[in-house]
Amino acid sequence: FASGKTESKPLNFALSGNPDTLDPQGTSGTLTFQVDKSIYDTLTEPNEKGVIVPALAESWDVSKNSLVWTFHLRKGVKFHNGDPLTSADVKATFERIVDKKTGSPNKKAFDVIKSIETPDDLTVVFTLGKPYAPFLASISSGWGAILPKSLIDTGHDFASEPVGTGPYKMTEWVRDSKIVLTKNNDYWMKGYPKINQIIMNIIPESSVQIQGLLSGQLDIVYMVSKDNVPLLQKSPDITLTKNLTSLIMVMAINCSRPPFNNVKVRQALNYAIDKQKVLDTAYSGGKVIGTFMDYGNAYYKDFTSLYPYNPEKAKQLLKEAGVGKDTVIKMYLPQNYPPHVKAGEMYQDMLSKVGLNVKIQMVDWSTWISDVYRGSKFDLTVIGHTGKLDPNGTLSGYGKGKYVQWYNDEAASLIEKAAETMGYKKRKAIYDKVLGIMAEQVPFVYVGSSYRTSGIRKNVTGFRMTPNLDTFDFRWTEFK
Amino acid sequence: MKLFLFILKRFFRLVLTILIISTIIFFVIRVIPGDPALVVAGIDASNAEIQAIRVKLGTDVPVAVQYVRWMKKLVRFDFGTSLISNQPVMTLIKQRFPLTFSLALLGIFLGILIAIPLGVLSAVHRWSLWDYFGMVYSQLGMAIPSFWLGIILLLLFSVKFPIFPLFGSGSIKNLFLPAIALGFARAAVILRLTRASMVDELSKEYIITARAKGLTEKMIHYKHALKNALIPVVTVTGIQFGYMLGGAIIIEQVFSLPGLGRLFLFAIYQRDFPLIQGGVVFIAVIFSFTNFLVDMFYSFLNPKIRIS
Amino acid sequence: MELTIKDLDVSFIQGDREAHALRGINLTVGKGEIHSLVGESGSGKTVTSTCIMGLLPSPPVRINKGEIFLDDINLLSLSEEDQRKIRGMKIAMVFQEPAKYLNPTLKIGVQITESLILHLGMSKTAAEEKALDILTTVGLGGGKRILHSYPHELSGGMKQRAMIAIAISCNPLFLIADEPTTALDVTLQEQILELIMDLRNKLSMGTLFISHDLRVVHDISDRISVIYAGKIVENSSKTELFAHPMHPYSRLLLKSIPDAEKRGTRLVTIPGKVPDAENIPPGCAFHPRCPFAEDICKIEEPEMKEYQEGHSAACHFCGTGKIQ
Amino acid sequence: MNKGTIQNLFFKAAVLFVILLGVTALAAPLIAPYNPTAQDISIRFTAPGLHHLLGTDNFGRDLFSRIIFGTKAALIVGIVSTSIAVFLGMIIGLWAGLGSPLTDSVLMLLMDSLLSFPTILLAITVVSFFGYGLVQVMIAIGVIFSPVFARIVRAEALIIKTESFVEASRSLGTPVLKRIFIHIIPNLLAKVIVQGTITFALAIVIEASLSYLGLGTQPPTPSWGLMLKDAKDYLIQAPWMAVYPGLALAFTVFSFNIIGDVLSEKLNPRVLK
Amino acid sequence: MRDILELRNVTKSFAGHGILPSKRTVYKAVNNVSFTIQKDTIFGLVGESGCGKTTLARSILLLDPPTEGEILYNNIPLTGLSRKKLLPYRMKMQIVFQDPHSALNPKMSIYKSMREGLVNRHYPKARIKERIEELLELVGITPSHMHRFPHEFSGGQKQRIVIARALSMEPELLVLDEPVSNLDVSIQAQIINLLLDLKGKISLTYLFISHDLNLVSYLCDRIGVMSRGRVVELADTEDIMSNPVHPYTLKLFSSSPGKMGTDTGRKGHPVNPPEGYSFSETRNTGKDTFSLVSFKNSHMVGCYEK
Ligand SMILES: Nc1ncnc2c1ncn2[C@@H]1O[C@H](COP(=O)(O)OP(=O)(O)OP(=O)(O)O)[C@@H](O)[C@H]1O
Ligand SMILES: Nc1ncnc2c1ncn2[C@@H]1O[C@H](COP(=O)(O)OP(=O)(O)OP(=O)(O)O)[C@@H](O)[C@H]1O
Ligand SMILES: [Mg+2]
Ligand SMILES: [Mg+2]
Repeated sequence: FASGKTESKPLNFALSGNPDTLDPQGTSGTLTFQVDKSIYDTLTEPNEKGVIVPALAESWDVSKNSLVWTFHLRKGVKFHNGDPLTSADVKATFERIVDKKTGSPNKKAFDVIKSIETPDDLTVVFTLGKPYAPFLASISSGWGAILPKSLIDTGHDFASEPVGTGPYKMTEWVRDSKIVLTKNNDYWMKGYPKINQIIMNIIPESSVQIQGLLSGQLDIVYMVSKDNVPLLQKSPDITLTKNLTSLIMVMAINCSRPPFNNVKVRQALNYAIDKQKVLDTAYSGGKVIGTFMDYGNAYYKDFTSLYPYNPEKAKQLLKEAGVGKDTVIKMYLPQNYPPHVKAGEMYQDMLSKVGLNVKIQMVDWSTWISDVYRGSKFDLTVIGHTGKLDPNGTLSGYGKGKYVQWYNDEAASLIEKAAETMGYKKRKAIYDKVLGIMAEQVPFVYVGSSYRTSGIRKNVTGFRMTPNLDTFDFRWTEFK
Repeated sequence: MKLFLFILKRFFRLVLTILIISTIIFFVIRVIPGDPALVVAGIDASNAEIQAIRVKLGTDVPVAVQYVRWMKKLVRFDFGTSLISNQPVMTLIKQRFPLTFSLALLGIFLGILIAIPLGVLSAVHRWSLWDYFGMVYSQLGMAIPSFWLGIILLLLFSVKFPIFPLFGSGSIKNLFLPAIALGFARAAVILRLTRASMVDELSKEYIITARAKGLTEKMIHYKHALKNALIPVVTVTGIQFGYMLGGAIIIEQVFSLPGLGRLFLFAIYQRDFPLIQGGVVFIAVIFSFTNFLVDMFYSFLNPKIRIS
Repeated sequence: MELTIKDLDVSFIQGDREAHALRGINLTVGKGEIHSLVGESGSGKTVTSTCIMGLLPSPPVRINKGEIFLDDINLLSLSEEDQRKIRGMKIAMVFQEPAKYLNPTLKIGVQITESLILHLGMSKTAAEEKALDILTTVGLGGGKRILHSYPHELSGGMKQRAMIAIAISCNPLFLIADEPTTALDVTLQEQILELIMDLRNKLSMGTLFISHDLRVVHDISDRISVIYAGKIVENSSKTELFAHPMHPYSRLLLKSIPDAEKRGTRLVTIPGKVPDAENIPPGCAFHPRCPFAEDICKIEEPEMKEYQEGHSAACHFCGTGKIQ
Repeated sequence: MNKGTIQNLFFKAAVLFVILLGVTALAAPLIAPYNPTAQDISIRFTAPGLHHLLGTDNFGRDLFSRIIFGTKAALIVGIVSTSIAVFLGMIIGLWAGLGSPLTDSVLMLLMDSLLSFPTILLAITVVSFFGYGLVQVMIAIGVIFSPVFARIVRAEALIIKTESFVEASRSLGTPVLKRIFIHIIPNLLAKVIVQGTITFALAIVIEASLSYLGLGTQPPTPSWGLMLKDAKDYLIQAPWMAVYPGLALAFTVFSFNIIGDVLSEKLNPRVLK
Repeated sequence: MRDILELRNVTKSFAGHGILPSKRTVYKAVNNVSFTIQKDTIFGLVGESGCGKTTLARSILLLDPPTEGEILYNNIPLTGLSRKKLLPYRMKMQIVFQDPHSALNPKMSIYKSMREGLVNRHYPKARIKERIEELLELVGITPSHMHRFPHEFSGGQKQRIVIARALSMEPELLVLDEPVSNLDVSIQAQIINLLLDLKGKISLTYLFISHDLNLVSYLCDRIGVMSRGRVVELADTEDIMSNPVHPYTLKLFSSSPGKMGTDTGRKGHPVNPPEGYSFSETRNTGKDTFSLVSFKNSHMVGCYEK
């Protein structure tokens, strides 16, 4: 390989699963967005640090009352099918996502749009029904991917044949095997992307991914479990990069069921768990958090000192609450997420050490969603919430029940108020309050935000992750 | 005419099987917890959005209506469209079948290739070195989890000695290791049955006749005894082959193969109703067909058994 | 070929039980001779023949002593492979219970042709032609139906004839026929007997013929041996034996033959029953049932003695005139 | 040494091993050196050695103790599920093989349907109808494996029913059920026993898959199947996590197989011992 | 005297082989057979090998029900009775199979095989063992061998065990399919004597199938001659012996081997069929014109209508 032209060599990438669909509007699956990120562009996008920067829109203005958003599109952008990008495409895209027939799971984020106008080919004007701070974040998220109007009109099957303006075109998709992305030569960032072809190999078995990376059959493995790190460290050909994810790992508590309707018991749980240990063992390490916000988020506030690891304190609280071995507590674990299962086993052990009788029950993902999450039929459960670009995405709905059945009017109204408030400082002040209430009332045991370790062959540079969206960005990637 | 009637009868039975199975499966998957709309929606969607997704998927109407819709399609050999990937179920199955079929065929072939001679040798030389070898092999075959064997095979033949690809699909080379991993475990089972059955047959008097004719031991074992011994072996092999045609989930996972097993597995996890239904009906057809072949084979193996 | 059995002694071992099935068999079948072995049911005829074929399963069988020679080949000391080459080719056997000794899942045709193909190197079609021929000679002329039948589709007699066809297919030099005609009607019996004599004439095939039907034995044999409880008690030419049986057992045997003339009368039987192979009485094994037995018979086992040229018997009182 | 004594030796060793397993299962708390569920993260992935005979797992739990405690579940699941499968399979197989062609068709259709029902789906169904638990998993596994037995039994019954000793028994006036018990079953038992020992092993492994779906033993309760499954992620750095439970399973299955083999040979009076 | 058994137009056909039913041909092993057996007599059935005797016997006992025709036992039609209703008749009719080996369960000791019928008859439990010993003794098998398995016995021994088992049922009708073919003459005589003795003591009817014409003529009251699935001659023993009519019977009787010096003079001479009939099918009318017609009183002969 050494003598050949590096550009013609494809980049072999390991993807852990097959995306269900590649339609960016019809799903909430992370895998879809991870692939679509290279095929589609959004009007604006978060950069590596989470700051929103121009993408298809070169610039944008917001009216004083925060209701009118005007975006100025980049010139000369072309879709993969040759259509030039115009404001009509943008309008059609956002109309599609709020259309009931699309059945988008994130429709509500765009429901605030009252109307979309296209004064000229390169200008789009959104008028909102009410002030809505998270709007820019919504537009920058995967759901905001811009689709060509001509194909929307003909009912094109975006689920299996995505067509966007992104740096790569999808040229082949063998489901459950590989997705081949080929360079879009007309991409609007001149000189990018660098690599001609990216093969996303769908490899569910992590040890195969690791071996592939070690033997050079794979160039990038984006999710390396902590247990495999020492192995990769030994190899001189591999660099390991560690990023903090925007995940909020929790053990959720059903606050309406006894004994957890007693806040003391919930606090006891928080004392009983050695969070750093769980992060290090079950997850790939991470930062402990003390409230319901991911560690890297601009709105994060530190409450970790509130409930340090203190089993004695936990025992004492439990004694006060009168909870002992005779209370059987059921912890439901989603079977398809091994890290959560492992964490669950650790929680079980830690809780039994403070005298709680916790029984583990595994369930499959569908059952988890419908029974545990939507049906709130659980005592304890373990899950990770993906952080959102905007805190409203993370917090909306809490205080009014949600799956943890936590009711707190003050928190609920503050969250609603914050969504309509503009300006970082003002919002931060409100959210600090909300996070404070949540930290104290503990509808969850907050564990932390985990790291993600990626393994990259030394001859590959410029691979970027967008942590807030948990997506990959290949635009700068190249072979040395 | 008789042949036609016979085929017609078989076909009728197949249709009946499909009808029964599709009805059972239809209601079962709607009674168990889990809702495809929730899977599509993820955990952040609101109730209104979920309802919209249900409308889109067609799961908002009463179950009876859904049932009639599905049956109407089924009689036209239309299995519907996957709720999750929006692809026709038939297309999805068709894409996966060649790989799964070749894998199953190769796997069962390897399994038989190992098991039958070893089983015969074990039976002939009971409690001898061959037999111990056979025993140890079959214990390993049954106790070694296939993921373990798979990964070891990959480490050996794709990493240490890179003869076979580590992942990917499309060429026959990709099938070799998984077929070995599959065949290894199957062979263990077939071997045990072959041995037991052969021991039984070898104790019968017609073997003495065969010896009296001066036939070689090989002929006696393979031509005379084995044919008689094969019935339980064929039964179990047939069932295993059927299972393999429905996909081998763990093997597909370890070897990153896009087979039917993973397709159906995710369909179940995601409650992709049409795909589950289609998958189950598909497997039912496969089982009806392999068991039909097995039944035919019975009457070849033992002429006293007649298919009515 | 000449077959000589010398002092063959065989037991069945089942745990701590030992059934003494053969207690020193001495027998010679000359070249081209048809030698009949008659005797009571359970006296060891089948065991003798199976032993000649080298097909007694061991365990449970133990060959205590003895030798079997086919011309000058010591059959018992041959290697398994050499025995195999002799079996079917030089020496063949018709088994007594065809239903049990035919492979239930192979067509009769296959069962006949396989040894033709193996031993004579015939092609499949040639072998099938030959098989049809052989079947016709044993009276199964029914065209290809028999060739393509499975054993369970044939009647008892048909199976028996198929068994004979298998045995004679390779023109063996020595034939052991264990009750080959029991299930056959008289016409066929005649045909089979003629066939055996034919083969004897053509190939000078020696035959050890086992039958209960004394009429058949009378028709076919050159010589006859009478076996009782695992031991030969009388050996003579056919005419001699039927005319002047010496051993008391032989005499009683000949008297038991049923006949239309005897209609309405009770048939003559030998009182008592065959001794149990696990429990052979001491002395002469026949003494508990012998009308002439005296004290010596209970103690001393009589030797085979030649009383006339080619006629020997094992009885203390042979030639004494005591036995009438 | 002749074959008989070797066979006997093996048989005795196998029986002894199974008895040992039984004792281990009952007396696990007395034998096991450690608490099988107590985690100690600081000593995770300890290689087999003096303190931890068979090493520790990813939570620092003592593997030896876990294997000992897992014996009970393994034996119960193996024996009970196999018994259920044999029982169901026998009834259906005999009924199909001996009944009218119509019954045969209907029952085999049923079995084909059962075969086409994916295991995982069956597990989820069982859970949703009958709840979570070990009993349910054993029934589920029994049901899953019953078609194999049904088919084996049916195939053999089809042959045996044509034998004349069955006809003889009919003319002796033996009632159908009794005839089945004394003539048909003994003649097909050998094959059922062998398939039974195979199923025993598979049941233990399948239990692990079903545990992951919520049926059967739930963590942290030790179960051989689950231990094997957990070991998957650590094959390279802690191979002992897979090796020892695997060996425990292999030896158990081995013993049952030998017992099965010897029994089925003993059932056949013609097989020369 | 009463008829214990009546056969009316019994036909049994077999399908040929071939995996697909379409390839199977039909073979009539028993073809339109009718006759009666009177109570307390011995009916002999002779005929060439493969002519359908065993098949007929199995049909009579409904072990393999006839394809067509009726079987009446004591004037009660058995064909079409339910399994349960048939059971008592079954136990009154016993069969000794031609092939004794397959008639014994290889996995059962002969004691257990013998016990089966007795238990079914509700024979007093305490006496069962004794009775089995008695029966074995009767047929000349050492009773102490009763815990052995079938394969440990010689052919003749098995045959006797099967006879003993059939006798244990104390049947009214006993079908004996070549029951003594594997026995030496002395034991054969013993068994025959036993059968005759039993008949003298209790009411018993035998259907005796054999190739041994000497034995048949010694034993039987009436004889049926079968050929190619049909009964071709049916007469009292004396009649048929002195005056065989059908060409096949003639052939059969004249070829009896083993005259052993004494020719019993059984050679018959060709006889003409009754008026209007012929022994061979003269023209193919496509209709089955075969029937048994009276030759002289109860002497029936099978011929074709001209
Ligand atoms: N496998 C065996 N185990 C124990 N004893 C056996 C076995 N086979 C045969 N015998 C015994 O050996 C003796 C001789 O048997 P054999 O078969 O030679 O008799 P036979 O003379 O052929 O009698 P028949 O005329 O009835 O066939 C019998 O007493 C029989 O019970
Ligand atoms: N199951 C079957 N399938 C096909 N044909 C059969 C079957 N059973 C018997 N036959 C045929 O029916 C005919 C009569 O057979 P059967 O056994 O009744 O003769 P048999 O008179 O008892 O002869 P034998 O005296 O030789 O025992 C034979 O030609 C035989 O091939
Ligand atoms: Mg014999
Ligand atoms: Mg017959």
